[in-house]
Amino acid sequence: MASSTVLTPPHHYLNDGVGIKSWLLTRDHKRIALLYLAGVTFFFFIGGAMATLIRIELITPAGDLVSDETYNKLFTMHGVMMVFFFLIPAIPAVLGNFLVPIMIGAKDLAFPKLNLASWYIYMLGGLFTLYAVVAGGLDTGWTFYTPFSTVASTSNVIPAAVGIFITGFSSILTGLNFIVTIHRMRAPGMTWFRMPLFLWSTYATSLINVLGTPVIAITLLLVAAERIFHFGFFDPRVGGDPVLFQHLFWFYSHPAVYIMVLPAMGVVSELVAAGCRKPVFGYAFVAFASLAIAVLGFLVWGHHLFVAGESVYSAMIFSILSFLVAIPSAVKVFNWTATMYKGSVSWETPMLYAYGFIGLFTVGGLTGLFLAAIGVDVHVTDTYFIIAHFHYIMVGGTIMGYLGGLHFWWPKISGRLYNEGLAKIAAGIIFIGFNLTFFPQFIVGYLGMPRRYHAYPPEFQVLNVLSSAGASILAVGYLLPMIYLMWSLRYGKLAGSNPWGAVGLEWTTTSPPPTENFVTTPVVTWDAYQYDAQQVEGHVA
Amino acid sequence: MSEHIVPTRSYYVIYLVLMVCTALTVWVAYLDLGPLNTVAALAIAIFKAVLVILFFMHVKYSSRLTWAVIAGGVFWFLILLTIIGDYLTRAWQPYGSV
Amino acid sequence: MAGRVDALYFFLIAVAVFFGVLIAGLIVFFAVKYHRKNPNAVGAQIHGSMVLEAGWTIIPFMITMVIFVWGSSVYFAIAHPPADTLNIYAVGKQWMWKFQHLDGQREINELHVPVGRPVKVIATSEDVIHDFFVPAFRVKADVLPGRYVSIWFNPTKPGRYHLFCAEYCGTKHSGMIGEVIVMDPNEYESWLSGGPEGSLASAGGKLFQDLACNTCHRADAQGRGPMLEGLFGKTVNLQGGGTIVADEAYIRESILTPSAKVVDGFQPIMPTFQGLVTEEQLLQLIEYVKSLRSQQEQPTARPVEATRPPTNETTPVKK
Amino acid sequence: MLPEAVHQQTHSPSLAHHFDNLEQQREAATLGMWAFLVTEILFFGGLFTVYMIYRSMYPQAFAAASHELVIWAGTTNTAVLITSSLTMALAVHAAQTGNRRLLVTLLIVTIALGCVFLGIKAFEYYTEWVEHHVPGLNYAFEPEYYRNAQIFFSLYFVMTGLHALHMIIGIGIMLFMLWWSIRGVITTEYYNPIEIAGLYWHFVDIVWIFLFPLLYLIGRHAHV
Repeated sequence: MASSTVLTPPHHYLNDGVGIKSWLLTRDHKRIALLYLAGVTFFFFIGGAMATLIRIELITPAGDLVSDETYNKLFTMHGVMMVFFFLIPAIPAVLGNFLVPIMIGAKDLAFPKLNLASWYIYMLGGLFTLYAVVAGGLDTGWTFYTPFSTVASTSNVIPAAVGIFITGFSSILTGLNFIVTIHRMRAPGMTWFRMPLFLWSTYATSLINVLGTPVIAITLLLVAAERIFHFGFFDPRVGGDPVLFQHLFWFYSHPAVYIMVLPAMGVVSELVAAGCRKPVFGYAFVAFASLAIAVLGFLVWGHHLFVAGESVYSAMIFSILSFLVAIPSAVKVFNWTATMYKGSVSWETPMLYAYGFIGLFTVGGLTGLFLAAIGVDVHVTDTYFIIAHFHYIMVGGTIMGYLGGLHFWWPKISGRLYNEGLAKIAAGIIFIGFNLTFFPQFIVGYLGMPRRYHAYPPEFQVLNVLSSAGASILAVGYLLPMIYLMWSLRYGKLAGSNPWGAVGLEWTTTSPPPTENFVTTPVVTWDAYQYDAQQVEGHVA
Repeated sequence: MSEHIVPTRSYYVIYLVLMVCTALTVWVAYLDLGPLNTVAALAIAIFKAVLVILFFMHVKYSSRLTWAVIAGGVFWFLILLTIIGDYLTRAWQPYGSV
Repeated sequence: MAGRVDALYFFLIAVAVFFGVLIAGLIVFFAVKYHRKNPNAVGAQIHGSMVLEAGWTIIPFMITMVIFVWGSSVYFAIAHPPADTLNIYAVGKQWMWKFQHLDGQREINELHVPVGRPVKVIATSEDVIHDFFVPAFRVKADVLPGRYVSIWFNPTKPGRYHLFCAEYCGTKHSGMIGEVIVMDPNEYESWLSGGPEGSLASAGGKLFQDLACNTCHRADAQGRGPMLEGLFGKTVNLQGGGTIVADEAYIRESILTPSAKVVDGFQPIMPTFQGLVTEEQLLQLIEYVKSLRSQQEQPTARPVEATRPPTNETTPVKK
Repeated sequence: MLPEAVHQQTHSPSLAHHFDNLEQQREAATLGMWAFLVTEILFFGGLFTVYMIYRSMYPQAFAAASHELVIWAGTTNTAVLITSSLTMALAVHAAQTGNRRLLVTLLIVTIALGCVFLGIKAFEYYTEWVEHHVPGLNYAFEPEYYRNAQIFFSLYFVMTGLHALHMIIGIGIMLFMLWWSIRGVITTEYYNPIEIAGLYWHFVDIVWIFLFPLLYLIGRHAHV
């Protein structure tokens, strides 16, 4: 850590303009990143509160805390909030917004006004969806399956669908902004293969955003049209096929899983490189694995339909493609692990999250093999096994990556250091709480407990109590960073431009960076992650 | 700016071709060609779209990146169309259709 | 079948434990062994290894292909019921399961089946999508409105087993549960005989008269509609070319949307019965049409009865 | 920090502060528009997929329903849109060559043609309403295809409705371009806005090029 005195730079993006207007009308990607940080944190805690209620309800087999109707609304809104308003935007819109221009040596994203508009669109969509909650809730599940969502449900399907539709544009525009920025705004000498791996994964994510999001938009529009005008698209009464809705829904929503986890993979590549002070093992393989996941991820949506009524032959094709998408993910895990070999391995907080990510993502990925094997999937799909699996990817993967990234770049974002001891404790609590919450769900799922059950047979109680206990630990783990990160803003030690002794353009500028990121446009003459002793010493001092 | 400026004459030629194709597609629709009706309609539509893209939208003179972006969009649309594979193979098994 | 699913499941657990322990072990080992002691230390500048990359691409690929072939073969067994199943009709609705046995018994949220004989449940839904899930048999299939799905299993041990709805279907989704009661064949026979008079087919036959279907569909082939005797399982020539096998789905469609696939040589004059018959009555009519087969010819070969999902056979799971 | 001021002095007023030069700015904007059009391909692509699947399921119902549409209106609209694409392409040319008067005229013609298209479309919607072809709201059809023809008409209204919405947005953009052209923002050095607005306009034309045969022309030859 910094030993000599460090000073805050006199001019930086945080003090370039004061007052609420300078924030709400900003076009600075770094300030917009902080606006997103506020937004996603808000929606995360709303979604988290709902999860808490769900877990408390499930402590006893009988449905006694809330009514069945309320319970259904709770898990629906938990899913909607977490997926569309936290997991999808979290890393790209917060860390991506902050880092993409800095990492390529640009002054801003290609379309700063569009970037600000994206945040407003995101918030507008979020408010629409919140309105759906306040006005009585939504009970379709986040998957909106027809004909339940179009014919049977009496809840606020339309406001929620409109909210998600609107937010979709935010994803599209952010993705488009990143793609154009990475293509057109790189600093002199910053070739594609000199880019940090975070940018490769952000680029791959943006491709999915641009290519997939319009499909969910049109699908939700059809659902809304079917509900409002009684048009027929998926309604069996006019010859429609409800399974077609599922095809279209998962055509986006499966790749959306990669929208959530690819950026986290990018973050982990950065954390591992800086934490080991070593180039990421097999840079090109990790980079192309991101693109491979983005492309293959679009070919596997049908594995959500193995028992839903798709043809046997379709199921087989989707099964084999699903196994293929496991390969680039495995390649990444092996490469990260190999990067640690003969590294200078740090035990600082961001690195703890990276270890956590690799371990939990591995479990999530391996249990994915169970689901790709159709014979086993038939039994475990729609049970708690699925719940456990995707929480290992979403929470164990994405949130670990997000928190790791937030801790890693926090000194850059805020210019301050947080309390390392507390941060380590929080990381440990999250890891333990997470595993206690979700591991029992694998077992209870294999024993046959279906998902989305308000009440359940008593023999599943022990495992559910364990899971709820874990959730309470996890909740403490999530509250802690909120507290010490806020605290650091005022009382934290000054960070200096490179507290970790890491390489990368973002560590060459001041903390916090100036409004246009660099005083002079950097010229890049080196590959990513080139560590040598002098350089690091220079940085640390 | 280094943009290629297309002479207006080529716009008029393309316009004429597009209008003729429109007439052609309507005329063909009234002939009974069996399944070829759909093929003809789509072939003419694709031809017209390609003309618009290449000339009106200047893609003929654009960078490889633009070509790649368009190819990507079309390719992903084709992936989307493969949803029909499920419907075609359902017919191979009883209980497959409504 | 439960045995086959579990065997693959435990193989997968072995694979998962192996790789999980490998990765976790390496991380812990490297983190301890290469822990940064000097704050200015940097790691060795290793960039990669083609051999390793190829290895950890190809080996996982081969393992996943093994799992794919294994998983698909299990699935194929799940999807193909044997020829001599005991057929039971099911209708799911918000929020209950209704069963009709061929002998005429009807039950709600309880399904009695004999031990040691493959059972095939042919199911549809009246409203939204439900899902027929019996964990003990490792079977699960979405039950869709407007469509028939079949699920088969082979109970091997008497007992009571959970039946769940596994596709979210609204407010009382978690209350849409029941029991599959597997009985000794003798007990099952006596349970069956306790039921009402008249088989499912005879109920369908009565309905056939009540709806006046018999005025057009006459057994002497002189009616305005096609003769139904011996129809089930046959290939039918359609107006405007094309053929279709007369299975449950076709009969259902012909009752609800008669004009969709008209038999060659007949006029599309039949009115629709959409809204006039319930899903359960449709099943009775189908069973009646099926029963007409035996009067003309003995069933030699049943139509191919590939189905959607699941399984057979029980591992005794406690209840 | 005065980067804005510095830029204002040393660069073209059309250059945003975070770009190095106009060429980079132009390339970024064009790429951005193309990427956006890709999302539009997939947006309409979802509809075309639904259309294809149901048409393959119910070919006769689709043919019968398609026969009810007003073919002369559809054909005229196709011609109108293609003509507007021509005037749009010529407008870009006028902008490139700095002929402001011609640019303004061509933009006005393009907007007018867009309005003609929407007018004819509105007339068609009125006709469909009168003839009870609106599923869910005002619907009647020959009993043979009563159920499945609803899917065709539902798709017809959503597809043409979203297309018309894109036309309205396009007209809005063109009005904006018109204003910029009159004010002299558009120059031979900075005509990129016209160019990318044109890309959007042509794209909407292309969507119609596919909608027309798929909606209006199926089963024209052999309606029972």
